[in-house]
Amino acid sequence: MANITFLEAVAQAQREEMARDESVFLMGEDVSGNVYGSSGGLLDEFGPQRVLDTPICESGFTGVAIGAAMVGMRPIVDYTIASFMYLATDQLVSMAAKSSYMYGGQTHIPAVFRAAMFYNGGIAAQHSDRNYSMYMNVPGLKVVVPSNPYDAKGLLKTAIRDEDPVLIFEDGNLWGQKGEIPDEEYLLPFGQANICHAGSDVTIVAIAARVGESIKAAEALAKEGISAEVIDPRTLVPLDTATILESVAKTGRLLVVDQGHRTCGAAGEIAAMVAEKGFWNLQAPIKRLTAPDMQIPFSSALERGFYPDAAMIALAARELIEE
Amino acid sequence: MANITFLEAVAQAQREEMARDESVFLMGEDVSGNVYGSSGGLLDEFGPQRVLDTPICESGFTGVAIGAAMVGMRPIVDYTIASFMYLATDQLVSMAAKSSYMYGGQTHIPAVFRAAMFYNGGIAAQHSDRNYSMYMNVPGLKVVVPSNPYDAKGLLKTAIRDEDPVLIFEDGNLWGQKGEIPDEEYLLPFGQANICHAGSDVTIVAIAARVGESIKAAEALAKEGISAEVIDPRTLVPLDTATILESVAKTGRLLVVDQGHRTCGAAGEIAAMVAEKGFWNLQAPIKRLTAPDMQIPFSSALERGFYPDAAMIALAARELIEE
Amino acid sequence: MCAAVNFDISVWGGMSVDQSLLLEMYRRMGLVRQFDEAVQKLFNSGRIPGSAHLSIGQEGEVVGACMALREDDYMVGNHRSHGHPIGKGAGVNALMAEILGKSTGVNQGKGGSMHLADFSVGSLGESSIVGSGLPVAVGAALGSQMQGNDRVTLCFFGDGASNQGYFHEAMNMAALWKLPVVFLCENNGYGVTTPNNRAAALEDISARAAGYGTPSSIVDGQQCLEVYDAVTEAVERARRGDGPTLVEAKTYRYHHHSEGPLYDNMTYRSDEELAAWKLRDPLLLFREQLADSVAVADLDRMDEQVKQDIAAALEFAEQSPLPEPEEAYTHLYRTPVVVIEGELSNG
Amino acid sequence: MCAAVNFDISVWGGMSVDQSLLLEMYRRMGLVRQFDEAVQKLFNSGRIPGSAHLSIGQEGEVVGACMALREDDYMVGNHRSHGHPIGKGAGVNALMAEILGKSTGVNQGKGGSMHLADFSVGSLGESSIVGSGLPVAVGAALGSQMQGNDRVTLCFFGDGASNQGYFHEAMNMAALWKLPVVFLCENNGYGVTTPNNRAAALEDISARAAGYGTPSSIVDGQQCLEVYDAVTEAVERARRGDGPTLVEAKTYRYHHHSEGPLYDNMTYRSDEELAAWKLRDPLLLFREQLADSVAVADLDRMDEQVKQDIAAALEFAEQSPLPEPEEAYTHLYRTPVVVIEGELSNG
Ligand SMILES: Cc1ncc(C[n+]2csc(CCOP(=O)(O)OP(=O)(O)O)c2C)c(N)n1
Ligand SMILES: Cc1ncc(C[n+]2csc(CCOP(=O)(O)OP(=O)(O)O)c2C)c(N)n1
Ligand SMILES: [Mg+2]
Ligand SMILES: [Mg+2]
Repeated sequence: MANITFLEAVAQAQREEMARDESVFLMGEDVSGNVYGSSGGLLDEFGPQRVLDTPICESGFTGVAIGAAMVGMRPIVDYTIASFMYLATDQLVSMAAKSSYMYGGQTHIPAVFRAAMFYNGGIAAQHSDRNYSMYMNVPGLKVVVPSNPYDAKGLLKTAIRDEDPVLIFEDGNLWGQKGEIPDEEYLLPFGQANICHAGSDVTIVAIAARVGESIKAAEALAKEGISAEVIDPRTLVPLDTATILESVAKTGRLLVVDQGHRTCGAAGEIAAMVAEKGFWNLQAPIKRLTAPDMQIPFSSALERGFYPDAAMIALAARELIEE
Repeated sequence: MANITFLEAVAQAQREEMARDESVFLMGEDVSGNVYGSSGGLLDEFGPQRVLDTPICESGFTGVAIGAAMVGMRPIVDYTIASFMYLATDQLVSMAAKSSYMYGGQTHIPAVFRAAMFYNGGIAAQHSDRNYSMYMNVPGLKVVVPSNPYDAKGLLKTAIRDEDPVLIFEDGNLWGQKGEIPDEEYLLPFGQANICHAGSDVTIVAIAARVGESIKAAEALAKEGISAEVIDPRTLVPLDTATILESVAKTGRLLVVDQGHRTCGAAGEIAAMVAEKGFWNLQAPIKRLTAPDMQIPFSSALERGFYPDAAMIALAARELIEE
Repeated sequence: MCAAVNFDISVWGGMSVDQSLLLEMYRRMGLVRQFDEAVQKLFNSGRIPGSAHLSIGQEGEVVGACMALREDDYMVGNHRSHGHPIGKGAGVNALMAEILGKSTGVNQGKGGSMHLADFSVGSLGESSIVGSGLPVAVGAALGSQMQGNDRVTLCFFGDGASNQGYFHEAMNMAALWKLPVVFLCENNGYGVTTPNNRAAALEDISARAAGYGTPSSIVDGQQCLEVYDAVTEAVERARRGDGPTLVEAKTYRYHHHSEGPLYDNMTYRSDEELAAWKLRDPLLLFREQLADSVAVADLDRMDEQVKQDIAAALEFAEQSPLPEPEEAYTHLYRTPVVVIEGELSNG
Repeated sequence: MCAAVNFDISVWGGMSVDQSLLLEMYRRMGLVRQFDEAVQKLFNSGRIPGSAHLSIGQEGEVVGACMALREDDYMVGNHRSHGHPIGKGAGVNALMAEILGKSTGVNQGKGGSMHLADFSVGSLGESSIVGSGLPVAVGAALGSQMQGNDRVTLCFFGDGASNQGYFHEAMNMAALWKLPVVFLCENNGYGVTTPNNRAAALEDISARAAGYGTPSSIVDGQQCLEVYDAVTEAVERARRGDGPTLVEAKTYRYHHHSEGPLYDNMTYRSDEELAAWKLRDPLLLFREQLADSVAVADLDRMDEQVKQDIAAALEFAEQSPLPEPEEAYTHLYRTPVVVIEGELSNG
């Protein structure tokens, strides 16, 4: 066991997979210089072609990754910041997501697209996006949202070995968070949620950094005698609907916590799914706790309170229990 | 009153607004040649600068529209096909949606972005997108989905006069559909749903071409003694939640019908909203009827049955009633 | 820079290609032409869903460029791409079946006219999002470079596509990394109804190559051998590891942008212009050029064979079954994801 | 093509600009420098959320280019853009307040360092999505052309940005439509840690202009007047209706990409390189050039005034109130949309 940060876990996964399979390579802006901290040492170990600095052209280099994947390579694309994916949306949707299907399985795109979300740090509207929900709407993509170092490593390794395009949204607020990582190799399957805190009164489904806040909330609620179950879906596509539904069957109450925007967000998807399939078990309205449908302001005085924290989550859970 | 097609209604709205306000202009690929049929006669009437053919560069010309809007123009951008918007996603999200907010109201982007959705016509995965849901997740954009010629005209005129970026998704399957249009000028407000068929047993909220199918279903159901209320939101952002909630309060049952993909789609948003705010009125699970989370195949033998039609809607409504 | 060369066919034939190659070129040009003529008929009879973009008139550059490739090289097409896989050596049966949406089609009916692809002959697919194939081709070339093989990727794109940002990004990365890719601009003068000179600041797309230090040439796209020569030189450069080349073939499509009545009364181009181009038909020009070195009987025999092949392809396509409805739910993912049947609207 | 001219300042001063212009240039260069020095201090003391990108070292091209504009002309910046609005004539108080996230900031605290914008002086905002300002600038120029006024738009962008598809699309449309826009490439040799020659196929970004038939020039970005001259010529061309120009200013940023410890031990550039550039500091060079025509006392007086202005701006910013939390919910839309308070997580 080692106690390492989320970012170190990501770096480990990349290094291990690059060492294991020489078709795996990393590409993105300034990756060789390890500016963001997940590619330290890779240049020395694997050379400049497998740690490939790209010009600033997100749409083009995403296409390059897709083309390389078509001929047998396994690119890991680092967008650094999730907001820059918008430039690559056409390649991600029109090519990465659609190629396997529209060519009738003649090809497939085993590529990983990593993107970090740096909200809550005063970097304003153009750099603070938490945009996984947009890509969940695109069949053919898989969407991964790790909430801790252990998951980050295990899910990234699975993503690299997956034969399909996988988008990994890393919560920048978690990069520095530490956690225990086993010394031996492990992989985490997609579509398997993690019950982070067992409970029986209310189900809290939370995403990425909201998981930690929800666990804190659950601990606070426990002291008040409220037993909250916190579920981390880990992958949003595929989504482990069974674990969520089972929990709701037990608790009768669902709170979904998300740092993304509300409208058409992941929280809404989970809420809708339960309203369809878990309805008869519900004893109270489903509640979404999300960032507001607002762009992200620069001033900390304004951004403060935009993302549900433990106190807000506990409050919402209490309200649900009282319904 | 005139009986004209959806596409003629769009053309009328464009012509009237261009005549009314000389800062309004149309831009896009092949607009002067009226290839798609909504810009007939405009070149002669307004000249090549106000009916501006662009090179094929969706990201760039979207930025051009935004820049022109910043200095007082009111562009109408015609993407022809909604699938091409992916190339412009960065400009739509990072610039159009965010500029007013991040510049503290110093500027705003009065631009209209038109996109047609040509699903169900055998044009395969790359041209069949019904992608309004992705853009609903972006605060700062408004999203309009007209379901008939009357609405298409009234909503487009409102969009052109709106001070914010408005995305209009036109259902290509409706372009040829005819409807009555008043001779006098009219505008339709955003955020006001239309109750297309009154009923008391089940609420059907439907989008774009699904509205017509739902009305047909409601008529069929009526013969069986089932009274379905069909609601067309007309604009998805802003969404008229009040009308939907009132209807559900009456019927206790909600079916949401959408030609978009299921996961994180508009149907899910509406379902989640009702599961939150209309829960106590619900007498049955909410049901979503959508296109599958699948890309769109070319062969008609495969595409057939992808989008909910009147029969599927009636069936789903019946099932809801029996719950 | 690669200058276009005007061949003396007999000398040239003796130098670097033999008669069988010339005949094969002739055959493929015929196949491309007749394939599209057959598609046109199918379309007019309402048998083809969606749209169909024909390259009749452009066979010279299509085949000339493709034939400069090795069998194991890669090729990327676009929306106007029935000819490209044929040029690359794909069998016409499965292509025709795809166009009719049959289960025996190259894509099992999932792709259709705008997405013909035959990965077995290095045809890496045809993206109909204008310009989007450019970086994908660069990626395939990067893959070859990384794998240490000497495969070259040929990328077809139109004059219209050259105004997409993709063009710039692809050209820059290919030049920067000296990738084995050949960019073949099919400059047929129009994007839909917009003439090239109202979409591109300069008429010669090749003028842009200098900005990346990339060699370029302009060739007569109606002269199959001229294209073949320029692309051969570009392919050699790529294979040597000397990086990309941009070859601009000036050509023309006889048909409108796509089939159907939409363009019937459009005046974006004149009848005279079309007639002038038809005088320089790539098949006729090539037949004339071959006259000295190949027996007319051989050419006629080839024409007949092509006719039979297309007839057989039509027969094959017509006889093939439509895919079963449930096949709509395969191929989205390679590594399976549980799709709960009940969640599908038609489940 | 616009050739860069090396000025004899005294002759030139007499010809086309007067001393007050030179002094104003000097003042603005000082303001840009001292503004960023103040920002650096604020950042180091933890007062600034997020990131800060300084243009210390680049003041020559920033101010030289901006001063070639008329007051009612437009200017578009990017992420490294504290200097651009200052160059365009914006007051420093509201800029500094914005950097501290205060309600008196140009954007009322909503934009911050990467989005300074002062529309009142034609500063149309600064998009920090690399390259995205290019088409927006073209759009502003299109607006001017449509409105029949003779305003020119100046667009700043980096060497790194020139590899985005946006660059190509913007250049092409501007040239095609002969729009009144000047593209000013601030080639400071790096995008973050990646040297220009590992990102762009050719080191001179200006080489790309020929592909659009657009005039271009390379200027010494450390020489304010050289930049001023080239941009003046470009602005005149634009105002005449003769279309765009690309001016590439070779320059250097003394600081790393952005403030903070991240780059402390990075070796992407050498100390020698930095030292060599510092010898050609744009403020020093300009002071030397002015020596013959402007009294040293005048320059000193200007330095002093700038110092006071920055101190006052800091004072103003510090004293200004933070925005009220509910201000986070304004300005998203101009035409109101009902936002149901209860739907907000913090509602
Ligand atoms: C991104 C995108 N924009 C627009 C279209 C619609 N469209 C299809 S083909 C075409 C013209 C392409 O012109 P060019 O590249 O010259 O190819 P050509 O059709 O002349 O062979 C257009 C605009 C598209 N498919 N994709
Ligand atoms: C689309 C996009 N990709 C990446 C980034 C991250 N980033 C910010 S500035 C920068 C470098 C830009 O280089 P250049 O254009 O040369 O400007 P400079 O910083 O040198 O002034 C990068 C990669 C971004 N902001 N936007
Ligand atoms: Mg063309
Ligand atoms: Mg730079």
